[in-house]
Amino acid sequence: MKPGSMKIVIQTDAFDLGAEVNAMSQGRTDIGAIASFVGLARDMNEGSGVQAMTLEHYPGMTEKALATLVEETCARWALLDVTVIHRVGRLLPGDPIVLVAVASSHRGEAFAACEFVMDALKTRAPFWKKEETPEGERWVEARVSDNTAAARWDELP
Amino acid sequence: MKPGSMKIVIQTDAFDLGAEVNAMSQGRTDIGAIASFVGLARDMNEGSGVQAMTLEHYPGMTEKALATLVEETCARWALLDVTVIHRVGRLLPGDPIVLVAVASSHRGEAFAACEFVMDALKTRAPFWKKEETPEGERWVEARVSDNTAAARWDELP
Amino acid sequence: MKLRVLYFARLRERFGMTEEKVELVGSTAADLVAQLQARGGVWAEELGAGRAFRVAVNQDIVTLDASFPENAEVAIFPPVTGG
Amino acid sequence: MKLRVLYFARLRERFGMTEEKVELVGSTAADLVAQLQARGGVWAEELGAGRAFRVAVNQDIVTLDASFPENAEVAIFPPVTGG
Repeated sequence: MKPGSMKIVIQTDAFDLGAEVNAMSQGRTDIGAIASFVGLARDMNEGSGVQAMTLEHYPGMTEKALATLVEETCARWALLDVTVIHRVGRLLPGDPIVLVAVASSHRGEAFAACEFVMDALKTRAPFWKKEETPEGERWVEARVSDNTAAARWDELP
Repeated sequence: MKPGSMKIVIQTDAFDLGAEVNAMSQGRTDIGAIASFVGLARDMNEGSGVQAMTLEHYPGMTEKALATLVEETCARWALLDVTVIHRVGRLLPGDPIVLVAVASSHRGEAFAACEFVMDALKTRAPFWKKEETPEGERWVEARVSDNTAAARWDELP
Repeated sequence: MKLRVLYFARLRERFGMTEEKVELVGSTAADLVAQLQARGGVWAEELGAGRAFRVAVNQDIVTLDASFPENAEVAIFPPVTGG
Repeated sequence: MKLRVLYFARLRERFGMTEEKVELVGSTAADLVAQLQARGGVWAEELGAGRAFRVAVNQDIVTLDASFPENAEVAIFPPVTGG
Protein backbone atom coordinates (compact mmCIF):
# COMPACT_ATOMS: atom_id res chain seq x y z
CA MET A 1 0.00 0.00 0.00
CA LYS A 2 1.46 3.35 -0.92
CA PRO A 3 2.12 5.74 1.99
CA GLY A 4 -0.77 7.98 2.85
CA SER A 5 -3.42 5.76 1.29
CA MET A 6 -5.07 5.15 4.62
CA LYS A 7 -7.83 7.35 5.98
CA ILE A 8 -8.96 7.28 9.59
CA VAL A 9 -11.54 9.78 10.78
CA ILE A 10 -13.57 10.25 13.96
CA GLN A 11 -16.47 12.61 13.38
CA THR A 12 -19.93 13.57 14.61
CA ASP A 13 -21.33 14.09 11.10
CA ALA A 14 -22.78 11.40 8.89
CA PHE A 15 -20.53 9.88 6.23
CA ASP A 16 -21.18 9.05 2.59
CA LEU A 17 -20.29 5.47 1.65
CA GLY A 18 -20.56 6.11 -2.09
CA ALA A 19 -18.25 9.13 -1.92
CA GLU A 20 -15.67 7.28 0.19
CA VAL A 21 -15.58 4.27 -2.12
CA ASN A 22 -15.49 6.45 -5.23
CA ALA A 23 -12.58 8.41 -3.76
CA MET A 24 -10.68 5.15 -3.36
CA SER A 25 -11.00 4.05 -6.97
CA GLN A 26 -10.93 7.51 -8.57
CA GLY A 27 -8.17 7.84 -11.16
CA ARG A 28 -6.66 4.42 -10.62
CA THR A 29 -7.06 1.17 -12.53
CA ASP A 30 -5.24 -1.32 -10.32
CA ILE A 31 -8.07 -1.93 -7.84
CA GLY A 32 -10.12 -5.04 -8.58
CA ALA A 33 -12.12 -5.26 -5.36
CA ILE A 34 -13.53 -2.95 -2.72
CA ALA A 35 -15.19 -4.58 0.29
CA SER A 36 -17.01 -2.25 2.61
CA PHE A 37 -19.05 -2.33 5.76
CA VAL A 38 -21.48 0.07 7.37
CA GLY A 39 -22.66 -0.49 10.94
CA LEU A 40 -25.95 1.18 11.84
CA ALA A 41 -27.76 2.01 15.07
CA ARG A 42 -30.63 -0.44 15.66
CA ASP A 43 -33.89 0.23 17.47
CA MET A 44 -33.48 -2.90 19.57
CA ASN A 45 -30.69 -4.35 21.72
CA GLU A 46 -30.68 -7.03 24.40
CA GLY A 47 -34.44 -7.33 24.04
CA SER A 48 -35.41 -3.74 24.72
CA GLY A 49 -36.19 -0.74 22.56
CA VAL A 50 -33.45 1.80 21.89
CA GLN A 51 -34.62 5.37 21.27
CA ALA A 52 -31.16 6.87 20.81
CA MET A 53 -27.54 6.22 21.68
CA THR A 54 -24.53 8.35 22.51
CA LEU A 55 -21.04 7.29 21.51
CA GLU A 56 -18.16 8.39 23.71
CA HIS A 57 -14.51 7.85 22.83
CA TYR A 58 -10.98 8.49 24.11
CA PRO A 59 -9.61 11.20 21.82
CA GLY A 60 -6.01 10.50 20.91
CA MET A 61 -6.08 6.83 21.82
CA THR A 62 -8.88 6.19 19.34
CA GLU A 63 -6.85 7.49 16.40
CA LYS A 64 -3.74 5.67 17.63
CA ALA A 65 -5.56 2.36 18.15
CA LEU A 66 -7.19 2.56 14.72
CA ALA A 67 -3.92 3.49 12.99
CA THR A 68 -2.16 0.53 14.63
CA LEU A 69 -5.00 -1.75 13.65
CA VAL A 70 -4.96 -0.59 10.02
CA GLU A 71 -1.17 -0.95 9.83
CA GLU A 72 -1.48 -4.48 11.17
CA THR A 73 -4.17 -5.17 8.56
CA CYS A 74 -1.95 -3.86 5.75
CA ALA A 75 0.95 -6.02 6.95
CA ARG A 76 -1.28 -9.09 6.85
CA TRP A 77 -3.02 -8.67 3.47
CA ALA A 78 -1.99 -7.10 0.15
CA LEU A 79 -4.15 -3.98 0.17
CA LEU A 80 -4.31 -0.84 -1.93
CA ASP A 81 -6.33 1.45 0.35
CA VAL A 82 -8.18 1.44 3.66
CA THR A 83 -10.74 3.90 5.02
CA VAL A 84 -12.18 3.83 8.54
CA ILE A 85 -14.74 6.40 9.70
CA HIS A 86 -16.37 6.18 13.12
CA ARG A 87 -18.97 8.57 14.41
CA VAL A 88 -19.29 9.83 17.97
CA GLY A 89 -22.02 11.80 19.71
CA ARG A 90 -25.76 11.19 19.79
CA LEU A 91 -27.25 8.92 17.10
CA LEU A 92 -30.76 7.71 16.34
CA PRO A 93 -31.89 4.25 15.20
CA GLY A 94 -31.14 3.90 11.49
CA ASP A 95 -28.15 6.25 11.67
CA PRO A 96 -24.85 4.89 10.33
CA ILE A 97 -22.17 4.54 13.04
CA VAL A 98 -19.08 3.13 11.40
CA LEU A 99 -17.70 2.64 7.90
CA VAL A 100 -14.80 0.41 6.88
CA ALA A 101 -13.78 0.15 3.22
CA VAL A 102 -10.84 -1.87 1.91
CA ALA A 103 -9.48 -1.87 -1.63
CA SER A 104 -7.33 -4.66 -3.05
CA SER A 105 -6.44 -6.27 -6.36
CA HIS A 106 -8.51 -9.34 -5.48
CA ARG A 107 -11.67 -9.94 -3.51
CA GLY A 108 -10.41 -12.50 -1.00
CA GLU A 109 -8.01 -10.02 0.57
CA ALA A 110 -10.55 -7.19 0.55
CA PHE A 111 -13.24 -9.24 2.30
CA ALA A 112 -10.91 -10.71 4.92
CA ALA A 113 -9.24 -7.41 5.74
CA CYS A 114 -12.54 -5.52 5.98
CA GLU A 115 -14.02 -8.06 8.39
CA PHE A 116 -10.79 -8.19 10.40
CA VAL A 117 -10.80 -4.40 10.85
CA MET A 118 -14.40 -4.49 12.10
CA ASP A 119 -13.79 -7.39 14.47
CA ALA A 120 -10.62 -5.84 15.88
CA LEU A 121 -12.20 -2.38 16.15
CA LYS A 122 -14.99 -3.88 18.27
CA THR A 123 -12.54 -5.03 20.94
CA ARG A 124 -9.61 -2.61 20.62
CA ALA A 125 -10.86 0.87 19.71
CA PRO A 126 -11.93 2.93 22.73
CA PHE A 127 -15.57 3.70 21.94
CA TRP A 128 -18.44 3.23 24.35
CA LYS A 129 -22.17 3.27 23.66
CA LYS A 130 -24.82 4.52 26.03
CA GLU A 131 -28.38 3.71 25.05
CA GLU A 132 -31.59 5.57 25.84
CA THR A 133 -34.37 3.05 26.42
CA PRO A 134 -37.91 3.29 27.86
CA GLU A 135 -36.38 1.90 31.09
CA GLY A 136 -33.80 4.69 31.21
CA GLU A 137 -30.20 5.12 30.11
CA ARG A 138 -27.73 2.25 30.14
CA TRP A 139 -24.15 1.64 29.06
CA VAL A 140 -23.89 -1.17 26.54
CA GLU A 141 -21.96 -4.16 27.91
CA ALA A 142 -19.18 -5.69 25.82
CA ARG A 143 -20.32 -8.83 24.03
CA VAL A 144 -18.62 -12.18 24.45
CA SER A 145 -19.34 -12.81 20.75
CA ASP A 146 -17.17 -9.80 19.85
CA ASN A 147 -14.24 -11.28 21.73
CA THR A 148 -14.83 -14.58 19.98
CA ALA A 149 -15.00 -12.87 16.59
CA ALA A 150 -11.76 -10.99 17.26
CA ALA A 151 -9.93 -14.02 18.65
CA ARG A 152 -10.54 -16.23 15.61
CA TRP A 153 -8.18 -14.02 13.57
CA ASP A 154 -5.33 -15.22 15.83
CA GLU A 155 -5.74 -18.66 14.32
CA LEU A 156 -6.88 -18.02 10.76
CA PRO A 157 -4.29 -17.72 7.97
CA MET B 1 -36.27 -11.57 4.81
CA LYS B 2 -39.55 -10.05 3.81
CA PRO B 3 -40.79 -10.90 0.31
CA GLY B 4 -39.59 -8.55 -2.38
CA SER B 5 -36.60 -7.28 -0.44
CA MET B 6 -34.21 -8.71 -2.96
CA LYS B 7 -33.00 -6.77 -5.98
CA ILE B 8 -31.24 -8.36 -8.92
CA VAL B 9 -30.38 -6.24 -11.94
CA ILE B 10 -28.33 -6.77 -15.10
CA GLN B 11 -27.53 -3.46 -16.78
CA THR B 12 -25.10 -1.70 -19.07
CA ASP B 13 -25.08 1.53 -17.06
CA ALA B 14 -22.89 2.26 -14.06
CA PHE B 15 -24.40 1.77 -10.60
CA ASP B 16 -24.24 3.91 -7.48
CA LEU B 17 -23.10 2.02 -4.38
CA GLY B 18 -24.10 4.83 -2.01
CA ALA B 19 -27.61 5.04 -3.46
CA GLU B 20 -28.10 1.26 -3.33
CA VAL B 21 -26.97 0.98 0.28
CA ASN B 22 -28.99 4.02 1.33
CA ALA B 23 -32.07 2.52 -0.32
CA MET B 24 -31.61 -0.60 1.81
CA SER B 25 -31.54 1.20 5.14
CA GLN B 26 -33.94 4.03 4.24
CA GLY B 27 -36.88 4.21 6.64
CA ARG B 28 -35.98 1.15 8.67
CA THR B 29 -34.25 0.76 12.01
CA ASP B 30 -33.74 -2.99 12.28
CA ILE B 31 -30.60 -3.21 10.13
CA GLY B 32 -27.37 -3.27 12.12
CA ALA B 33 -24.94 -4.20 9.37
CA ILE B 34 -24.57 -3.76 5.63
CA ALA B 35 -21.64 -5.53 3.97
CA SER B 36 -21.04 -4.63 0.37
CA PHE B 37 -18.67 -5.44 -2.43
CA VAL B 38 -17.76 -3.71 -5.67
CA GLY B 39 -15.70 -5.52 -8.31
CA LEU B 40 -13.86 -3.27 -10.77
CA ALA B 41 -12.19 -3.75 -14.14
CA ARG B 42 -8.39 -3.79 -13.73
CA ASP B 43 -5.80 -2.64 -16.25
CA MET B 44 -3.83 -5.86 -15.85
CA ASN B 45 -4.71 -9.57 -15.95
CA GLU B 46 -2.54 -12.67 -16.35
CA GLY B 47 0.50 -10.46 -16.74
CA SER B 48 -0.65 -8.36 -19.67
CA GLY B 49 -2.25 -4.97 -20.06
CA VAL B 50 -6.03 -4.75 -20.48
CA GLN B 51 -7.31 -1.77 -22.47
CA ALA B 52 -11.00 -2.66 -22.23
CA MET B 53 -13.27 -5.64 -21.68
CA THR B 54 -16.67 -6.72 -22.92
CA LEU B 55 -19.03 -8.69 -20.71
CA GLU B 56 -21.41 -11.09 -22.42
CA HIS B 57 -24.18 -12.95 -20.59
CA TYR B 58 -27.02 -15.42 -21.13
CA PRO B 59 -30.19 -13.35 -20.76
CA GLY B 60 -32.81 -15.23 -18.82
CA MET B 61 -30.44 -17.74 -17.28
CA THR B 62 -28.44 -14.96 -15.64
CA GLU B 63 -31.46 -13.63 -13.76
CA LYS B 64 -32.56 -17.16 -12.87
CA ALA B 65 -29.13 -18.22 -11.63
CA LEU B 66 -28.73 -15.07 -9.52
CA ALA B 67 -32.25 -15.39 -8.03
CA THR B 68 -31.56 -19.02 -7.07
CA LEU B 69 -28.23 -18.02 -5.58
CA VAL B 70 -29.76 -15.20 -3.52
CA GLU B 71 -32.58 -17.46 -2.30
CA GLU B 72 -29.99 -20.00 -1.21
CA THR B 73 -28.08 -17.25 0.58
CA CYS B 74 -31.22 -16.09 2.40
CA ALA B 75 -31.97 -19.66 3.47
CA ARG B 76 -28.49 -19.99 4.92
CA TRP B 77 -28.13 -16.71 6.82
CA ALA B 78 -30.60 -14.42 8.63
CA LEU B 79 -30.70 -11.49 6.21
CA LEU B 80 -32.86 -8.40 5.84
CA ASP B 81 -32.07 -7.38 2.25
CA VAL B 82 -29.84 -8.35 -0.67
CA THR B 83 -28.95 -6.37 -3.79
CA VAL B 84 -26.96 -7.73 -6.75
CA ILE B 85 -26.18 -5.57 -9.79
CA HIS B 86 -23.98 -6.85 -12.61
CA ARG B 87 -23.02 -4.83 -15.65
CA VAL B 88 -22.68 -6.15 -19.19
CA GLY B 89 -21.26 -4.56 -22.34
CA ARG B 90 -17.94 -2.81 -22.88
CA LEU B 91 -16.09 -1.54 -19.79
CA LEU B 92 -12.82 0.29 -19.27
CA PRO B 93 -10.20 -0.24 -16.56
CA GLY B 94 -11.43 1.40 -13.35
CA ASP B 95 -15.09 0.85 -14.24
CA PRO B 96 -17.21 -0.96 -11.64
CA ILE B 97 -18.50 -4.35 -12.87
CA VAL B 98 -20.48 -5.89 -10.05
CA LEU B 99 -22.09 -4.82 -6.79
CA VAL B 100 -23.32 -7.06 -3.99
CA ALA B 101 -24.81 -5.56 -0.83
CA VAL B 102 -26.25 -7.54 2.07
CA ALA B 103 -28.14 -6.17 5.07
CA SER B 104 -28.54 -8.04 8.34
CA SER B 105 -29.06 -7.41 12.03
CA HIS B 106 -25.47 -8.43 12.77
CA ARG B 107 -22.18 -8.14 10.92
CA GLY B 108 -21.13 -11.79 10.86
CA GLU B 109 -24.10 -12.79 8.71
CA ALA B 110 -23.74 -9.76 6.42
CA PHE B 111 -20.04 -10.41 5.74
CA ALA B 112 -20.43 -14.15 5.19
CA ALA B 113 -23.46 -13.82 2.93
CA CYS B 114 -21.88 -11.04 0.84
CA GLU B 115 -18.71 -13.04 0.23
CA PHE B 116 -20.72 -16.20 -0.47
CA VAL B 117 -22.79 -14.41 -3.15
CA MET B 118 -19.62 -13.14 -4.86
CA ASP B 119 -17.89 -16.53 -4.73
CA ALA B 120 -20.96 -18.37 -6.03
CA LEU B 121 -21.64 -15.75 -8.71
CA LYS B 122 -18.11 -16.24 -10.04
CA THR B 123 -18.75 -19.91 -10.79
CA ARG B 124 -22.52 -20.09 -11.36
CA ALA B 125 -23.75 -16.93 -13.09
CA PRO B 126 -23.40 -17.04 -16.90
CA PHE B 127 -21.16 -14.04 -17.60
CA TRP B 128 -18.07 -14.11 -19.78
CA LYS B 129 -15.32 -11.52 -20.14
CA LYS B 130 -13.43 -10.77 -23.31
CA GLU B 131 -10.37 -8.57 -22.88
CA GLU B 132 -8.76 -6.19 -25.34
CA THR B 133 -4.99 -6.31 -24.87
CA PRO B 134 -2.02 -5.01 -26.91
CA GLU B 135 -1.66 -8.62 -28.15
CA GLY B 136 -5.28 -8.69 -29.37
CA GLU B 137 -8.60 -9.85 -27.99
CA ARG B 138 -8.89 -12.86 -25.68
CA TRP B 139 -11.58 -14.58 -23.68
CA VAL B 140 -10.76 -14.71 -19.99
CA GLU B 141 -10.24 -18.27 -18.76
CA ALA B 142 -12.01 -19.44 -15.60
CA ARG B 143 -9.73 -19.39 -12.58
CA VAL B 144 -9.06 -22.44 -10.46
CA SER B 145 -8.98 -20.11 -7.44
CA ASP B 146 -12.60 -19.18 -8.12
CA ASN B 147 -13.63 -22.81 -7.96
CA THR B 148 -11.66 -23.20 -4.75
CA ALA B 149 -13.30 -20.10 -3.27
CA ALA B 150 -16.77 -21.35 -4.19
CA ALA B 151 -16.14 -24.90 -2.98
CA ARG B 152 -15.09 -23.90 0.54
CA TRP B 153 -18.69 -22.82 1.29
CA ASP B 154 -19.70 -26.47 0.95
CA GLU B 155 -17.74 -27.19 4.11
CA LEU B 156 -18.03 -24.01 6.13
CA PRO B 157 -20.87 -23.64 8.65
CA MET C 1 -35.90 -35.18 -30.17
CA LYS C 2 -35.94 -31.53 -31.14
CA LEU C 3 -33.74 -29.08 -29.22
CA ARG C 4 -32.88 -25.43 -29.44
CA VAL C 5 -29.15 -25.09 -28.73
CA LEU C 6 -27.53 -21.77 -27.78
CA TYR C 7 -23.81 -20.99 -27.78
CA PHE C 8 -22.05 -18.27 -25.81
CA ALA C 9 -18.74 -16.47 -25.58
CA ARG C 10 -15.73 -18.29 -27.08
CA LEU C 11 -17.90 -21.19 -28.30
CA ARG C 12 -20.33 -18.81 -30.01
CA GLU C 13 -17.40 -17.23 -31.84
CA ARG C 14 -15.66 -20.49 -32.75
CA PHE C 15 -18.85 -22.22 -33.94
CA GLY C 16 -19.87 -19.08 -35.82
CA MET C 17 -23.46 -19.12 -34.54
CA THR C 18 -25.51 -17.96 -31.57
CA GLU C 19 -28.07 -20.75 -31.80
CA GLU C 20 -29.46 -23.56 -33.94
CA LYS C 21 -32.19 -26.20 -34.00
CA VAL C 22 -30.83 -29.71 -33.46
CA GLU C 23 -32.62 -33.00 -34.09
CA LEU C 24 -30.99 -35.16 -31.43
CA VAL C 25 -30.53 -38.91 -31.77
CA GLY C 26 -30.53 -39.89 -28.10
CA SER C 27 -31.79 -38.03 -25.06
CA THR C 28 -28.92 -36.89 -22.84
CA ALA C 29 -26.42 -34.05 -22.74
CA ALA C 30 -23.69 -36.61 -23.48
CA ASP C 31 -25.59 -37.68 -26.62
CA LEU C 32 -25.81 -34.08 -27.82
CA VAL C 33 -22.13 -33.42 -27.18
CA ALA C 34 -21.18 -36.62 -29.06
CA GLN C 35 -23.40 -35.65 -32.00
CA LEU C 36 -21.88 -32.16 -32.18
CA GLN C 37 -18.31 -33.51 -31.82
CA ALA C 38 -18.99 -35.81 -34.78
CA ARG C 39 -19.22 -32.72 -36.99
CA GLY C 40 -15.42 -32.55 -36.74
CA GLY C 41 -13.35 -29.34 -37.03
CA VAL C 42 -13.92 -26.74 -34.29
CA TRP C 43 -16.76 -28.88 -32.92
CA ALA C 44 -14.50 -31.84 -32.29
CA GLU C 45 -11.85 -29.52 -30.96
CA GLU C 46 -13.91 -27.43 -28.55
CA LEU C 47 -16.08 -30.27 -27.23
CA GLY C 48 -13.31 -32.88 -27.16
CA ALA C 49 -12.09 -34.78 -24.11
CA GLY C 50 -10.33 -32.59 -21.61
CA ARG C 51 -11.96 -29.36 -22.83
CA ALA C 52 -13.87 -27.41 -20.19
CA PHE C 53 -17.41 -26.46 -21.15
CA ARG C 54 -20.80 -26.34 -19.45
CA VAL C 55 -24.22 -27.53 -20.57
CA ALA C 56 -27.42 -25.85 -19.33
CA VAL C 57 -30.93 -27.21 -19.84
CA ASN C 58 -33.77 -24.73 -19.55
CA GLN C 59 -31.29 -22.35 -17.93
CA ASP C 60 -29.93 -24.68 -15.25
CA ILE C 61 -26.43 -26.14 -15.49
CA VAL C 62 -26.59 -29.94 -15.72
CA THR C 63 -24.17 -32.84 -15.79
CA LEU C 64 -23.57 -34.81 -19.00
CA ASP C 65 -25.85 -37.68 -17.94
CA ALA C 66 -28.86 -35.34 -17.72
CA SER C 67 -31.81 -36.22 -19.97
CA PHE C 68 -33.45 -33.46 -22.00
CA PRO C 69 -37.19 -32.81 -21.87
CA GLU C 70 -38.81 -32.37 -25.30
CA ASN C 71 -38.28 -28.89 -26.83
CA ALA C 72 -35.63 -28.06 -24.23
CA GLU C 73 -33.61 -24.87 -24.44
CA VAL C 74 -30.05 -26.15 -24.25
CA ALA C 75 -26.97 -23.97 -23.98
CA ILE C 76 -23.31 -24.86 -24.29
CA PHE C 77 -20.73 -22.38 -23.04
CA PRO C 78 -17.27 -22.05 -21.48
CA PRO C 79 -16.83 -21.91 -17.68
CA VAL C 80 -18.16 -18.55 -16.53
CA THR C 81 -15.88 -15.58 -15.82
CA GLY C 82 -18.08 -12.76 -14.53
CA GLY C 83 -17.91 -10.75 -11.33
CA MET D 1 5.37 8.48 40.99
CA LYS D 2 3.06 11.06 39.45
CA LEU D 3 0.36 9.94 37.01
CA ARG D 4 -2.47 11.56 35.13
CA VAL D 5 -5.43 9.16 35.26
CA LEU D 6 -8.41 9.43 32.90
CA TYR D 7 -11.78 7.71 33.28
CA PHE D 8 -14.29 6.96 30.54
CA ALA D 9 -17.88 5.88 30.02
CA ARG D 10 -19.53 4.10 32.97
CA LEU D 11 -16.42 4.51 35.16
CA ARG D 12 -16.28 8.26 34.44
CA GLU D 13 -19.89 8.56 35.55
CA ARG D 14 -19.59 6.36 38.62
CA PHE D 15 -16.35 7.98 39.83
CA GLY D 16 -17.78 11.42 39.09
CA MET D 17 -14.66 12.67 37.33
CA THR D 18 -13.05 12.66 33.90
CA GLU D 19 -9.48 12.77 35.18
CA GLU D 20 -7.24 13.35 38.19
CA LYS D 21 -3.59 13.55 39.23
CA VAL D 22 -2.52 10.55 41.29
CA GLU D 23 0.65 10.17 43.37
CA LEU D 24 1.21 6.44 43.07
CA VAL D 25 2.95 4.35 45.71
CA GLY D 26 4.35 1.58 43.53
CA SER D 27 4.94 1.43 39.79
CA THR D 28 2.54 -0.98 38.11
CA ALA D 29 -1.04 -0.94 36.87
CA ALA D 30 -1.88 -3.43 39.62
CA ASP D 31 -0.48 -1.00 42.24
CA LEU D 32 -2.66 1.80 40.86
CA VAL D 33 -5.78 -0.35 40.84
CA ALA D 34 -5.11 -1.46 44.45
CA GLN D 35 -4.59 2.14 45.57
CA LEU D 36 -7.84 3.27 43.91
CA GLN D 37 -9.78 0.27 45.30
CA ALA D 38 -8.60 1.24 48.77
CA ARG D 39 -10.68 4.41 48.52
CA GLY D 40 -13.71 2.16 49.08
CA GLY D 41 -17.25 2.89 47.83
CA VAL D 42 -17.69 2.95 44.05
CA TRP D 43 -13.90 2.57 43.65
CA ALA D 44 -13.83 -0.73 45.49
CA GLU D 45 -16.96 -1.81 43.68
CA GLU D 46 -16.00 -0.99 40.09
CA LEU D 47 -12.36 -2.08 40.34
CA GLY D 48 -13.01 -5.15 42.52
CA ALA D 49 -12.17 -8.74 41.66
CA GLY D 50 -14.27 -10.09 38.82
CA ARG D 51 -15.12 -6.66 37.39
CA ALA D 52 -14.16 -6.13 33.77
CA PHE D 53 -12.14 -2.98 33.11
CA ARG D 54 -9.18 -2.04 30.96
CA VAL D 55 -6.06 -0.02 31.73
CA ALA D 56 -4.24 1.97 29.03
CA VAL D 57 -0.81 3.56 29.44
CA ASN D 58 0.06 6.35 27.05
CA GLN D 59 -2.91 5.21 24.94
CA ASP D 60 -2.02 1.54 24.65
CA ILE D 61 -3.98 -1.12 26.53
CA VAL D 62 -1.70 -2.93 29.00
CA THR D 63 -1.93 -5.86 31.39
CA LEU D 64 -1.99 -5.30 35.16
CA ASP D 65 1.70 -6.19 35.58
CA ALA D 66 2.76 -3.31 33.28
CA SER D 67 5.07 -0.72 34.84
CA PHE D 68 4.31 2.97 34.32
CA PRO D 69 6.89 5.38 32.95
CA GLU D 70 7.13 8.66 34.92
CA ASN D 71 4.35 11.15 34.05
CA ALA D 72 2.39 8.49 32.20
CA GLU D 73 -1.08 9.19 30.87
CA VAL D 74 -3.10 6.34 32.33
CA ALA D 75 -6.72 5.58 31.50
CA ILE D 76 -9.15 3.18 33.13
CA PHE D 77 -12.33 2.26 31.27
CA PRO D 78 -14.88 -0.51 30.67
CA PRO D 79 -14.45 -3.01 27.82
CA VAL D 80 -15.09 -1.12 24.60
CA THR D 81 -18.42 -1.26 22.75
CA GLY D 82 -18.02 0.74 19.55
CA GLY D 83 -18.57 -0.21 15.93
